[in-house]
Amino acid sequence: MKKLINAPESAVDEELAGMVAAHGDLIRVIEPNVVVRVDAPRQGKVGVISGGGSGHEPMHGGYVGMGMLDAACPGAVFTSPVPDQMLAATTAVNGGAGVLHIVKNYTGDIMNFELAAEMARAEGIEVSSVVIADDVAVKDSLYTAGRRGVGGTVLAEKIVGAAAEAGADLATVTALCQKVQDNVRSMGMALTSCTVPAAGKPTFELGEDEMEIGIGIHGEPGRTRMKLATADEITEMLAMPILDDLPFRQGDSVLAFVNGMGGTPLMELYIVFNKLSQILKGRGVSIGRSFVGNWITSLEMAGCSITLLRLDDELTRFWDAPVKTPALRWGI
Amino acid sequence: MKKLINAPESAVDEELAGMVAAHGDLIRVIEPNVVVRVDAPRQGKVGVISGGGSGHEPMHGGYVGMGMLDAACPGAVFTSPVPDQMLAATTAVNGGAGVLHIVKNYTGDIMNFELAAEMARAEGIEVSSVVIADDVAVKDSLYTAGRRGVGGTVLAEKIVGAAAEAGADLATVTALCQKVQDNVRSMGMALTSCTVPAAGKPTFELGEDEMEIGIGIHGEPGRTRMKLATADEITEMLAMPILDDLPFRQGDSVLAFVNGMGGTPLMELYIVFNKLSQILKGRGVSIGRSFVGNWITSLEMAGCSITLLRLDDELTRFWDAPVKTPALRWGI
Amino acid sequence: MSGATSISYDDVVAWINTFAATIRAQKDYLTALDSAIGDADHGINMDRGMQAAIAKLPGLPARDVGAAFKSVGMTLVSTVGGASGPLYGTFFLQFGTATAGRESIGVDDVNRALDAAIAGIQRLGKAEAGDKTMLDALLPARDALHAAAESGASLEEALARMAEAAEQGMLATTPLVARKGRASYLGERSAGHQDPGATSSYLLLKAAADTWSGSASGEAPG
Amino acid sequence: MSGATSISYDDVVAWINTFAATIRAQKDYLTALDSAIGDADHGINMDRGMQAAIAKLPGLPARDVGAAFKSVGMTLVSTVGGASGPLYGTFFLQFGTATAGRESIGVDDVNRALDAAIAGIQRLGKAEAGDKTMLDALLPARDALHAAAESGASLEEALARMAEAAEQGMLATTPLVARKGRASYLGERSAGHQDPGATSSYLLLKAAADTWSGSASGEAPG
Ligand SMILES: Nc1ncnc2c1ncn2[C@@H]1O[C@H](COP(=O)(O)OP(=O)(O)O)[C@@H](O)[C@H]1O
Ligand SMILES: Nc1ncnc2c1ncn2[C@@H]1O[C@H](COP(=O)(O)OP(=O)(O)O)[C@@H](O)[C@H]1O
Ligand SMILES: [Mg+2]
Ligand SMILES: [Mg+2]
Ligand SMILES: [Mg+2]
Ligand SMILES: [Mg+2]
Repeated sequence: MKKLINAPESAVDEELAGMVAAHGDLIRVIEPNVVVRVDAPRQGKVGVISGGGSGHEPMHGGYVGMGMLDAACPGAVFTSPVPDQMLAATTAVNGGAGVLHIVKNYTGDIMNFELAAEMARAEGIEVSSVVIADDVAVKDSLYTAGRRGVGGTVLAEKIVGAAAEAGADLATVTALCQKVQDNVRSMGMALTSCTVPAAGKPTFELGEDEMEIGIGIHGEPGRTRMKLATADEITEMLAMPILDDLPFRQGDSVLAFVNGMGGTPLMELYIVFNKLSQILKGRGVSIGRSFVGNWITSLEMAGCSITLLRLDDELTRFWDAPVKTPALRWGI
Repeated sequence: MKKLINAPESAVDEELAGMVAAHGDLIRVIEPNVVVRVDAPRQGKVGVISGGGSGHEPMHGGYVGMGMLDAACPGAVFTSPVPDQMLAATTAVNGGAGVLHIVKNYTGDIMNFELAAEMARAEGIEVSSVVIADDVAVKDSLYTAGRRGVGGTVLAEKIVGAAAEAGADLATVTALCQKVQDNVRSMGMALTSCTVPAAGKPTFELGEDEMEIGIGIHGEPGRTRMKLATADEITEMLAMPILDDLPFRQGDSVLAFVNGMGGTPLMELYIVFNKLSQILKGRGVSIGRSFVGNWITSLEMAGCSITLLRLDDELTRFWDAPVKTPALRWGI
Repeated sequence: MSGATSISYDDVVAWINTFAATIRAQKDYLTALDSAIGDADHGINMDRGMQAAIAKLPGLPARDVGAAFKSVGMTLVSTVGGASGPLYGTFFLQFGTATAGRESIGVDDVNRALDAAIAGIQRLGKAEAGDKTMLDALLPARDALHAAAESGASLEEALARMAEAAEQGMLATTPLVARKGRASYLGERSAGHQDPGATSSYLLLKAAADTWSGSASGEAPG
Repeated sequence: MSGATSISYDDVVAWINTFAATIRAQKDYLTALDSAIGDADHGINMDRGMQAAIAKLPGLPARDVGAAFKSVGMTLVSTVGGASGPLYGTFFLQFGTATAGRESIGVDDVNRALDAAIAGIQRLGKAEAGDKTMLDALLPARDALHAAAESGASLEEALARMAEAAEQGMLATTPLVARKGRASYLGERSAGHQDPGATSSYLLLKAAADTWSGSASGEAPG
């Protein structure tokens, strides 16, 4: 294992210390490992928090700041945080208008956030939760833990954060988050595995001519392993199930998000975007907004995911609204 | 070789097509492979262009736009672009106030930009050039091609682009670029090699317990190969030669830039930043501005570089000025 | 503990300590199992939690079995995260509720506590037998313990049968296609791998059987 | 071409074509050499340029040796990039200037053209003998050609000695520590590897010797 770390046990703590050293104007870190917006709580503003395992950076800590998250709870690498973190986050950002939990649909995340929400309610804080479950690679939700929350989470955090910043109340913010969830679909693939620092070796092994289609963001293997294909073929394999699922229709305008899993050069993401734009054109779907980069990652995994969000004026307006976080910043 | 490409020959072209599909509001691409700001040329504004091999994305194409570059010339992967590109770029962005070429100090880049500058002058365009050579890993410039241009280039492009946007004339913009060069130092290291698409195999091989110290950004091996060390030790190895070289002194304020080589998770960059901030504190150097991310890369190489720029009010102001490019955006 | 019918506070502490030591020893193995069908962290998660849990035991004020279990449960919830944190946390919290205020417990208490613990896990995780989870070790173990208790087996014998059933249940997860947890994303590909959580659950019950056999009431082994 | 003293337009075209074919055949080898002390693109760069260069030759209007060389030089400058683009571009542009308007050339012309080409490379790249660059093949080759011409050797013999000297020069780059180009960053570590540019320069001159021996004036070989 080759990593720029000192020890697996201290990696997340040192990462957070580094984030504060770099972005102390935007964030602070409180016990037990919660990244909080520097000016939280803001009276009368709905708090928006999220969290999940570490290793997906810049998600979530990189999205804490004006116009996006009020706090993020980073767990151990690929491990859902614990309820104490979500409770501390909820308490820290509660400005009296309630707190929204944006939860990715994983067994661990769901259970830990549920426990935290119960505790927060017991303390008199109004809490609502929206579960993001946008990964179309997971089928038959009857026989699975249900669709995973992947790329759509980043979009939800941005859009919902903007609404909360604009003063929307908890019910409105919650409904907006659900609207994002209802209109977003994703799918991902891997060219290589990643290595969890504490595990010390790659989570799975892939042959030099193999790839995994339908992976999540935790280095878990996908549904199918197949021979390596071209970027165009891979883009088709990811885009088609997404387009058919909602389904996206002729005339729709979408936010097209091509995401790198951490170890994929931007060059390759733009090659995928190029093909994706052709596929969308062929379907009569227009690209209203674009988003390309390593925004929700699996450590150093090579691979990509595609996320499409069906836009309307409201979603577009909140996507465009100013944001100022360590990772995402515009308009201010 | 595992890459999200269709063919090595078409990778750069398809990348550029993807960039236009994603960021058509900011950039366009003209023949022969030049990324141009969508509203260039702007009458009376000094044009700022740069260029170099592809594979360092988001540099340079991702930095074309308001407040940064007017055009960028992407060469083949790790290969300096050709004079025709720089000439086309120079012509496309010339608004009558002259054009600055920001050149990284590599034999190829220097010669190709020189040829292009001669051709542009022959066409009556005023051209000045500044060579960025900030890599302290290259010693004894008498016996080498001189220091490489690395991380300092990104900072120069941002700062100089802001000055040009603000209406500074060619002499001022050129002097400012030289000022950045005079006050910036960098050094990098690699945990893994990268693979040039057309070559198909890693440029060098590193053992599971080895690293290269003093690498450039072209997958070229470094000066020393040594046993893998901790993030703290590596940060010391990179920071000390930088600090001693200028030298940076007690009381200095710096822009601290921790850069990933493309395949390094943000988590690790923040761990490096954490240690760097401690080292700077120990030297009495304060961090005026921070910059962390994969901003000048070597394809999917794992590793990092540290760049320190000594700040004054002028440099800080231009660093903070609004910028709107595919990769870097704030203030607008 | 041939003939012993009661489990003391020290026995309980010994169980927890033995389980923590087992997890430490099997950390890489559990993580490797989780690599195959999950995200390669189960051993790491459980080890982090159990180390934190045993660190707190010496500081507990009273020799209250229920309080010890509750401390373990709360510590697991607060330090493990992932799916196993709330689930194992619940296991011990329910064990604690079922044994609150007791200085020692007998086989009937273990029976009731295990019932409550499993019910808690099912309330939270909504999994059933055959879903390829820790329940596939816990459910048959509970049934075996019930049956042994009804048939009048000794505590030692009952615990041995419980552990044996847990082991069988764990092994039987291998051919299953997962329907809950992270492994379910793999669909058919999850078959052919033993479930990590069922494995740690077997280790948990095996640690109980091992610790409580041969230890006379009030005597912690090793 | 025993006895032949002149090189025709077709001979020149044949040289360019042979060189392009050699580069294609040696592309991976040249790139591998560049992996060791550079950035793994020399073969790729040269092949891209030479393929573009030969594609233009059939379309040239007149049978002007100088124009053919200039076309190659301009194409290399416009398509290769990196260090080798301007350097090889200059080589051929200077060759073209030295032979402008000629329908055929002799050994003296080659001598003068080579002088000019090398001077151009040195003006641009500022390297000297022993810096571990293409010049370490070109400089001894030029000297050998001069000496052969002065000693009255036949064209065939002179070219053979030139290629032989280029090969020796190329081989002699291996122990050198690079002082110019990308390899210089490696310091002492650049020793022990043959220079890619010196290798392609040897191949260039070897292609001339091979093409122009055995070809009678006006007859393209192969
Ligand atoms: N819904 C559930 N009910 C019971 N046990 C479950 C459930 N989901 C997962 N598990 C158990 O949790 C184990 C995985 O634990 P762990 O790897 O620590 O958590 P995570 O999956 O969050 O990484 C699985 O092997 C399985 O036995
Ligand atoms: N200053 C120079 N003068 C002459 N030849 C040089 C000089 N610098 C580099 N070279 C030659 O160029 C070769 C490398 O070419 P190439 O790999 O195509 O370019 P780059 O180094 O830009 O990737 C070297 O092997 C060397 O022979
Ligand atoms: Mg996990
Ligand atoms: Mg090159
Ligand atoms: Mg797991
Ligand atoms: Mg090269």
